[in-house]
Amino acid sequence: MSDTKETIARIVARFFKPGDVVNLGIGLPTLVANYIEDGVRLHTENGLIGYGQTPPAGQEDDDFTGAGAQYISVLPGAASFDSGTSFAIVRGGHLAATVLGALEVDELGNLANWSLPGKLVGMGGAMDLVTGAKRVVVVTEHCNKKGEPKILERCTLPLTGARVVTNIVTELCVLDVTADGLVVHAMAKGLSREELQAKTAARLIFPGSIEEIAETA
Amino acid sequence: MSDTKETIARIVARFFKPGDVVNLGIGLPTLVANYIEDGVRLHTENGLIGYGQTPPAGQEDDDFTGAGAQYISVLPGAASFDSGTSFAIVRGGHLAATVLGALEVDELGNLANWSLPGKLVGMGGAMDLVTGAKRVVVVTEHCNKKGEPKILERCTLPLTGARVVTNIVTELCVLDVTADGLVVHAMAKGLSREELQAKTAARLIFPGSIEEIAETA
Amino acid sequence: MDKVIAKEAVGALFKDGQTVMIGGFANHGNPKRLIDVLVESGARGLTVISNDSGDPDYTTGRLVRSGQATRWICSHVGMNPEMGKAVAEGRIDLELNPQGTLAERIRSGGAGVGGVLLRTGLGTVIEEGKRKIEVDGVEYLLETPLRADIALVHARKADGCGNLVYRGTSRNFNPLVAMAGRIVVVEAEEIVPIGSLDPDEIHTPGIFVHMILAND
Amino acid sequence: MDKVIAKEAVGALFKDGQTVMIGGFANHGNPKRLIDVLVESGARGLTVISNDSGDPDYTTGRLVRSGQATRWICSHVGMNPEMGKAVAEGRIDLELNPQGTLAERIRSGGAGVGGVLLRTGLGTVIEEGKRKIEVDGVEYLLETPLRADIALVHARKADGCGNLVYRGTSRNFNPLVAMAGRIVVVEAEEIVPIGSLDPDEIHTPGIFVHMILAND
Repeated sequence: MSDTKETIARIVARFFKPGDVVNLGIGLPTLVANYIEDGVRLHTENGLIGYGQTPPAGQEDDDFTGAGAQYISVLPGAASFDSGTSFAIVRGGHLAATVLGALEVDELGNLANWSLPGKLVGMGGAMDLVTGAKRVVVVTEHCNKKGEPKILERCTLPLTGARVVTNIVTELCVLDVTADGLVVHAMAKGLSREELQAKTAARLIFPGSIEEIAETA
Repeated sequence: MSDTKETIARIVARFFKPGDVVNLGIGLPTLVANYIEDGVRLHTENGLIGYGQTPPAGQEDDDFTGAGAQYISVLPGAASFDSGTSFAIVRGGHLAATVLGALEVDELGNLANWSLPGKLVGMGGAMDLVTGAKRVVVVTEHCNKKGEPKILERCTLPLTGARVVTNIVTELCVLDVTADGLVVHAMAKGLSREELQAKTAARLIFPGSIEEIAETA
Repeated sequence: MDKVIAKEAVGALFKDGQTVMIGGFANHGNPKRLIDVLVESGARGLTVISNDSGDPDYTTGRLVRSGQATRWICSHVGMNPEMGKAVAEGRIDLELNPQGTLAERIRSGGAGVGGVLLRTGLGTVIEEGKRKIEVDGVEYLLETPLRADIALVHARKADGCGNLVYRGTSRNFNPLVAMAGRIVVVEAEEIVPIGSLDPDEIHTPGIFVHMILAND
Repeated sequence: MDKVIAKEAVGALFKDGQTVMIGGFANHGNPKRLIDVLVESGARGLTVISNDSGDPDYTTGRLVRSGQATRWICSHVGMNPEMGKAVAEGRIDLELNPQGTLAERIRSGGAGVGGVLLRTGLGTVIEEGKRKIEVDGVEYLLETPLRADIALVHARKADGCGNLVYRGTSRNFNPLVAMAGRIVVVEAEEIVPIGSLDPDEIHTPGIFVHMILAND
């Protein structure tokens, strides 16, 4: 299970090149930080670009925390700013990408990841991130704990954003969201097209050439 | 003539109390700086609050100038900021007052001070200042160089702001702009009501009690 | 010119029915001492505007537990299960905003902006009840400004003019909140002499600040 | 990661017909060396967005004299009589904006804001051709965002990540312009090592900046 998540994180990390600034959501997306190249910089919406690993015990600083209230370390070249500037960065299209988890994602690029029936949480910065970032990468295990597809024809939960997702990465495949639908960019080694389609509740488009995830990662 | 302007500046300076932040326009309004109480602070729209006198020769600093490109000195407690924040301050109602010159001003509180036929200048920050400052004080010699009234029933030149002026100060009188019209708050010593009205092209309202400018200043 | 005042004078500012804006993000950079004073004041029927509703025991979350807040405008309540309960029971009227929209609405309130056009939330529940305005063929939501009777701010340093310096991610919503209060009250870890801050290191110019809570 | 580039590479950025935003205010805080490069590039038919049109001999005013600008959006042209002449003769199409409106439009362009509602200019010529929108019984002008193909910025200090620090009133429009260019090029009085700036002293985060002109 943990391997699955690490695989996804490794695939996504390769999307980014030095100079890119990326926002990683809480949970699975956070793991991406372990695999990014030097020079890819991380934005946290509470007001900093340029954070690194969790600081060693005893070196935590209450004035340097992430959006999940976790302690962060500050890398050379980091800059802090207020929430207004932080979302000017987000909305203004200055982020190369945001990486977010999903409850549901669909073939139109709709994403639902903030609201579950009976649980009051709030969207935080997720709606802003999916509206503003140049690339919106959804990372998720391919099926939920009951084995049901999370990639759907249409989301049923309240949306985080409509037609915003650009890529979906699971342990089984990398999908590009296009005007035609979900195009399979890469697949796990040994998986058949029929198996992948069977675990996906939206029609997948299989182009002539599909990479193998083992190679991609 | 210089005495006239100094008189006006002295009257206006008394409008402000410590803690007030005021923006002074170029020209006559600048003289008000010489008479304000300690603790009244000055805003310059190019991005600083807390400037003082012209610095002594040899101590000019190109990074500390006023809106008229003149050198300014920086008082203890000064803060610098960008033009966005500067006009957030202006528009957001945070300035106690702006003091501006006039080409024409009228009984509705309309002000024209940015545009003369045949001369291309631009409004700079004047339109923002008259829209945002809590108090908009127009200072002007009572008549123009030809001896014609500058206080009119209706402005004829392009407006800087519509119904924005709160007070008009000349060497002859202090006027409050009210819903009823121009109310004479103070008059120069020895001046008769008839003389003042004759030099003014809008109807003046003379209340029971009118201060003498000599006393006010 | 000196804006430093005693705790008692701050307490006297709070009245029933006020709108109070509070800086901070997920229990970091909140004005905890000012929240203490607000809780002690006993003012009720408050509308709170803040990024989140904190933990039940800490920072803004205390105003849920105390029952003082009856309306809340924020972006996130997930750290505070008591908020969920209060909303379910109708004790708090909750309005959720996307975080950047909330930030921009507060800035608008402080900056004399009558509204901003944002694409955030189009095609989601955020649209509900909002005007849509099209500019050059692109659709936007009209988001309106937020202001408060009192804004509570946490800073690293303040001088007596009210000039503020923040530190790291504790800055967050504080500079925005500091622009949008009719009365802006600051607590600072350190109150420094007027003239000791460089004009260029100041994050919030003192013109926005009305009072600074005295340090003991 | 290092964004410092040679003058020749900057010169190659400029093309006929571009929109160029330039920081500075009344000949202070302008990116003079970048303006030199722009003049040398010979790019024509430019739309310039800046606070003012400078003096004829200095800063932005050089683009009036050189004939490179054919459209200009700014708040003030009073220091440059050649601008008056160019406008009268139809060589430059001038759009005057209230200074705060100009600042807010540039910020909107950089901040992903589709428009702002402002009261500035109501009842004046500024209304002409603009949409009026009423919110809660108050009328506003809808002001639209401004962006540029290239933004030219002057800073006191820059590090290789593009983090910028300004000094005094030379800051003015520079941080706004730095947000709103598709390509943002900076000249800095001093280029400092990455890691030598405190995160809290940085006025413009490097994410906005694409290139820094090398100092000789």
